[in-house]
Amino acid sequence: MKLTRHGLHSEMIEKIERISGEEISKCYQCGKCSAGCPVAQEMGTLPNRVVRHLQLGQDERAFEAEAVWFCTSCHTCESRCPKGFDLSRVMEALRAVLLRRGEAPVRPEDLPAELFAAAPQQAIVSCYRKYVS
Amino acid sequence: MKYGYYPGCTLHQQAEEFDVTTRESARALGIELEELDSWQCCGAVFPLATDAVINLAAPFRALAAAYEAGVELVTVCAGCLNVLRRTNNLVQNDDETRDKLVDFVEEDYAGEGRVHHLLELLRDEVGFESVSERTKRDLNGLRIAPYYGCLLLRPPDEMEFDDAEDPQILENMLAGIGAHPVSYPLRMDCCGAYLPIGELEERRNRAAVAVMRSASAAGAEAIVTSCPLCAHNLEQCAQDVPGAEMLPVLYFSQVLAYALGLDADSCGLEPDGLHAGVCEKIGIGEVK
Amino acid sequence: MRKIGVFVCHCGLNIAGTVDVKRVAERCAEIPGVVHSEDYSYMCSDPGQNLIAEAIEEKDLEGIVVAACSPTMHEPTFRAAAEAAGLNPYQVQMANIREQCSWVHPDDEEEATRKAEGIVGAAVEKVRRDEPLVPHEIPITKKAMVVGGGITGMQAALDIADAGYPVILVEREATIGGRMAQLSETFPTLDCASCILTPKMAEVGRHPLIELMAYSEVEEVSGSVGNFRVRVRQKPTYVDWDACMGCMQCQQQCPSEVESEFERGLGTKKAIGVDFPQAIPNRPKIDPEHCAHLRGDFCWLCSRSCPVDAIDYEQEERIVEEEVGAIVLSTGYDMLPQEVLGEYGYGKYPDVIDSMAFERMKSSSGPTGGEIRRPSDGEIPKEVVFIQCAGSRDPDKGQSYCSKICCMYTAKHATLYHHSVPDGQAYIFYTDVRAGGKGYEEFVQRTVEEDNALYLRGRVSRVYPEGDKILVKGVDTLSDENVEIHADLVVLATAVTPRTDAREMARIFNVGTDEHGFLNEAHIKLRPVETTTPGVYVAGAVRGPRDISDAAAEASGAASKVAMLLSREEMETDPLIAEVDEGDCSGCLWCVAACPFDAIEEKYLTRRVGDREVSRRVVEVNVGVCQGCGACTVACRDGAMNLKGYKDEQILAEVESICLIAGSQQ
Amino acid sequence: MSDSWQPTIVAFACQWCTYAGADLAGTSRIPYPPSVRVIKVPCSARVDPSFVIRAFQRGADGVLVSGCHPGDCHYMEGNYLTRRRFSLAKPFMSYLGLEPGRVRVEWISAAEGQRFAEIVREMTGDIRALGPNRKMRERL
Repeated sequence: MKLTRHGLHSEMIEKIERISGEEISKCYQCGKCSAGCPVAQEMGTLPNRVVRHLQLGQDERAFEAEAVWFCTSCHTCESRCPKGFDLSRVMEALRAVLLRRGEAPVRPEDLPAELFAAAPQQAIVSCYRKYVS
Repeated sequence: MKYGYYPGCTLHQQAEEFDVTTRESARALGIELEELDSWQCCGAVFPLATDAVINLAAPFRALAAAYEAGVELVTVCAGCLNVLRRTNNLVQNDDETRDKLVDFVEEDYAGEGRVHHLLELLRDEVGFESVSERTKRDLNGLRIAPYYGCLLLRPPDEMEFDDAEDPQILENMLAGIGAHPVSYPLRMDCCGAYLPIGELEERRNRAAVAVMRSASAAGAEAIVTSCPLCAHNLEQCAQDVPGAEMLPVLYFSQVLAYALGLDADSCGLEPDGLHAGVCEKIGIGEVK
Repeated sequence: MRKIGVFVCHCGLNIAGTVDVKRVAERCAEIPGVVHSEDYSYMCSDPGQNLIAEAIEEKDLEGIVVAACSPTMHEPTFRAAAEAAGLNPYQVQMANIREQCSWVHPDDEEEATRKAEGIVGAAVEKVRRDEPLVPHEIPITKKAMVVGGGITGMQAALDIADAGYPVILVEREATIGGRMAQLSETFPTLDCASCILTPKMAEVGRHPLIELMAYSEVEEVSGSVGNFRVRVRQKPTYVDWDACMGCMQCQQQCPSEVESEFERGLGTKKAIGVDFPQAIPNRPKIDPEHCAHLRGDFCWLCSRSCPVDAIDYEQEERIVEEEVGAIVLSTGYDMLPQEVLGEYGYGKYPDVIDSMAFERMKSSSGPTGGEIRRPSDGEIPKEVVFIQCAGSRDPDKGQSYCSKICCMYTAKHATLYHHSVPDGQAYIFYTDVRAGGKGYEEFVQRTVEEDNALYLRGRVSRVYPEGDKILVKGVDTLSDENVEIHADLVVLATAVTPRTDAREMARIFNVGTDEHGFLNEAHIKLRPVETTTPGVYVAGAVRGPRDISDAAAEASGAASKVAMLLSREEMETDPLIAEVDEGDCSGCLWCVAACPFDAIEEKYLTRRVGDREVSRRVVEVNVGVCQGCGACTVACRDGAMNLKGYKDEQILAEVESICLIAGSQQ
Repeated sequence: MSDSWQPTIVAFACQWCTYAGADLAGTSRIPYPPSVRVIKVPCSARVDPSFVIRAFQRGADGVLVSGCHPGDCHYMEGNYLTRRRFSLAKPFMSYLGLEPGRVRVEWISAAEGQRFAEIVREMTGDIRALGPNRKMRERL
C-alpha cells in the first residue's frame, strides 16, 4: 500500500464524508462496532476495517467490501460507539456512491417473484430502497 | 383522547391481524384511533444519506397532515415509528432540510407534532396497571419472549423509546396481561432485516435463527414483536434453516387484544395451525 | 509637570533595521515634560542600563519609558534598574516597538517609524500619570490545611509538617487512607498497598504537628492567601472519640449488617465500626441510616458493650473555624458508575464486577480474604475477561479522556490472577496499551510473557449470561476476527471521574474546573500544583487521573510551595490592584457583583452630625484577595473605583495620545 | 479613499491572551498593516465602553477589544463581563451612527498570533472601505 497526502484526502473520501455527514477521522478503531455487529460473520471485511480503508484513502477497498451490502442499518454499532460515530451512515454513503455509479450487486427485478409474494410490503420497499435508490 | 392512526402499508396488506388487533385493543382501552386521511407509505427505511431529502417527503407529508388535522400520530409498526419519529426530529433540528421539504411538499410544518407507539401510550397515558384491570382473559402465564429488534430502540437518542440495552416496555405490558415475559439475551439484536430478500441465501438467515434459538433456549413458548419485517424473518428462518427451533411469532397486539376479550379468530390466532401450542396453553374461548 | 525620560533601543537591527530610532527619540524629546530622550544599541545590556540609571540620577526623572521589546521580556529588568537608581519601579513603562512594530512591519520603514512614535508617545502619557507604588505587606498565618486524606493528602501533610509547620488534615470519611486503602497490590513493583500505606497513616496519626479532622467537610472559605478562614463541619459519629479506646467491642456486638461501599458491594459492614482494621483514627462511627437505635428500634447493644461509655446517640454536628495561611486540595477521584454502559450488564449480572471490586477481592483483608472468587457462586474463575476503557475515551456515554491508570492496573490484575490461579486464563481487551512510566512497559511485557495474559486488541460490545458462564462478545482487530469468550468473571476497567461534588468544592475554594470537573491548575505545565487563587494548591487525582507515584510527587510539590509561602514572615502582594475613593463611593455595590474574586466588601462609615450618628455604606478592597483585573472599575458608576497602574485617566491619556499623534501624521 | 490611507485602530488587549498573541505574531514575523496601536490592559473586563467612545471622539477609525476565549479568562470570568457589556454597547454605538465594522470584540489567545494578524488585516480592509471616521470626531 502506497500512501500519499492526495490519496488520503481524495475527493471520493470527501464525498463519502459529505453524503454520510460523518468525519472519517473521528473513528479511533477500537473495534466495538465489529464486536457487536449482528451480521459481522457475513461481512467478510469487518465494519471497523471498512472505516480503516477510508482513513487510509483506499476507497476502492471499502467499496469492494461485502460488508457494505450486508449492513442492515441496525444502528447497534452507533448506539455503543464511544465516539458516537454513525457507521450506518458511512455504509449508506458507500452504497449510495455505488448505486449512483450503477453498481448494484442485485437488481430487485431479478429476484424470484415468490420472494416478493411472501414478503411483507415493508421489506419489499426497503429492498428497493437499498438496491435502487 | 383522539389520535391520528398511521397503520402503514404492511398492516393494510400482509399483517392485517396486526391492524385489527391494534384497533380493537385501543378501543377496549378507550383510545380513539382515527385513520389518517390518504396517507402514503413512509418509505420503510429512514434515509441515512444526508442528500436523500426526497425520501423524507412522504413521512413529512404524513406528519404535516396529522398536525394540520390537530391530532398526534399513533403507529404500531416499528418501521413506520422509526421513520416518522426520526423525520420529525430532523425537521425540528435541521432548518435547511426543513426548508427544502416545506418547499417541495408545500406544507408548512416545523416538527411541532408528535408520534407515539401504542405501547408508549399504554405505558405513559393509560398505565399498565389500568390495562391489567381491563383484561377479560387470563393468558395463564404463557411464556412469551418479547422481541424488540432494532427499529423501536435505535438510535437510542432519537427514538427515546426505552432503555436501548435493557428495555422493559413489552415485558411490563405482557406481565400486566397475565403472560410470563421470558428474558433472553438477543431480544434487542437485529433479525437480519431485509437481507433475506437479497442474494446469498445460505448466509442470509443466520441472524434471525440466532434470535429464535436464544428465545427458545430461554424456555419461551412464543415470541411477540411489533415489526412485520421481524415477524416475517423469524417465521421464515425456521422454514429455511434445517434444525432451527420454531416458536410461533405473534404481534404484541394479538395477545393484548385477546386478553382484552377479542375472540381468537379476530385476533388471528390459529388453534389448528401455527398457534396450536399457544392456544392450548391459554385455553381459547374462555372469558372470565 | 513630571520629568520624563525616554530610552529607545535599537535591539541591534531587530528594531533599528526597520524603525528610524533616532527620529523616534528626537520626536519624543519634543513632547512636553520629556527632559531626556536618547537611543542606544542594546538598552538591556549593562551599559544600556547604566545610561538609564545615570539619566535618572542626573535629571531627577520621575518616570521613564523604555521603547524596546515586549514587557513580558524585559519589564522586570528595567524596573529593577530604575529601582536601583532611586526611581519607583512602577514608574517605568515599556513601549513595545519590537514584537508589535518592527517585526511585523518589516517592509515599510516610514509607517513603522510613525507607529513607533505613536506607541512611545502613548507610553509617555501613561507613565506621566503613574504614581509610585509600594507592594503591600501582609502577615502570614503559619499553618496549612490539607483537604482530603488519601495518599496525596497524607504525603502533603507529612511534608509540610516535617518542614516545621502545623497542618490540619481534613478528611470526609471517618478514616484517612482514601482509595489506596482499598487497593491490593500496587504496580509496577507489586508492593502490597497496605504495607506501604498503613505506616504512613500511622505517621500522620501521631505526628505532633498534624491535627486530623476526620469525618469532616469544609463548608466555607473566606480571606486570602496567608490568612484564610475556613469553616469545617464535623459530622456526628455518635461516638465520643476522645473517650473511645478503639477496642471495637461495639462493632462486634452490633446486629445490623449492611452492604459495604468500601468493599464495593462484595462484603458487609456493621452499622457501627470502622471500614477496615487499620483505620486512622482507629475510632468507630455509627451509620445513622442503618443503626437500629437511631432508626427508633429497641437496641443498645453498642452502648452496653462499650467499656468507657463513649457511645453518644445524641451527638450533633459541630462547626469549627480554623485560620490557615495555605490550603492544599487533594480530594481524589470517583469512579464512573458502570451502569451507564448497559451493554456490559454491570449491576445486573453478579459476575460482572468493576476493577475496584477486583482490588478488594485480591486484598488479604478483603471480603474473600484475598482469594479470587465469582460473586455468584464462590467458585474460582478459570476464564477471566478484563475489559479496558470501560467508559474512558468514550465521550458518548462516559468520559472523553484516557483514565491513564487502567492499562497498568489491568496488567497488574492479570498478573495477580495468574499468581492466584495458575491454570486460569486472563483475556484483556484493550484499545491501546499506555504504559509510559518507570518500569511500566516492562511490567506489561511480563504480564504477557510470564503471566500468560492474552491481550486482544479491540473492544467488547456486549456481555450476557449463557448458562453459568458469561458470554463476552468482542473483537480482535489485529486478526480481523470476532471473538467470543465464555467467561467465569468479567472485570471492567472503570473510568476515573472527578468527585461528584467537585464543582461545589471548586466554588468553595474559588478555583476553576475543566469541562469534566477536575480542578484546574494555574498552568498545566509550569505551575501544575498552583491554582489561580494564590495560596490554594492542588495535588493528585483531583486534577485528573493519575497513579500513586504521580500523586505523591505532586503532593510533595504542593507541600514545598506551601512551605515556601509559610517560610516568610510577611508577604508582598502586587500593588496593581483596585482602590476605592470612599468620598465618591455611593455604596451601590455594583463592583461587588462584578468582582470574580469576592475581593470587595461593604463597610459603613459613621460620623457625627450634630448629636446624631450618620452612617454611610461604602466598599473596601481586600488587598490580599484583589487580583487587579479591573472589572470593578468599569462597573463603578461613581468613578470612585480605580485600578492602580491602569487608572481611567491613564488609559484615556493613551487613547488620546494615539489618536493625536496618528492625526498629526496623516 | 486611496489604498495608501492608513486608518487608526485602537486595540485594547488583555495582557494574558491577546497581548501575548500580538507578541507571538511578532516573534513569528507575521506581517499585518501598521494601522493598529495596542493598549495593554490586565483583562478585557477593564475596558470601559466609554474608552471606545473617547477613541472615536479623538479621531480613531476603529476599535478592537480583545481578551481570552470564553472560559479561559485568567480572572475566571472577566471576559464574560466583557461579552455582556459589549453585547449591549455595540448596538448602542451603531445607534449612535457608528458603522458596526468599526468596533469589534474578539477572543484571541496567546497562541493565536496568526489570528491576531488576520483580524487586524480584516479590520483594516473593512475600515478602508468605510473611509475615515467622521462621526463624533473632535478636531483638536
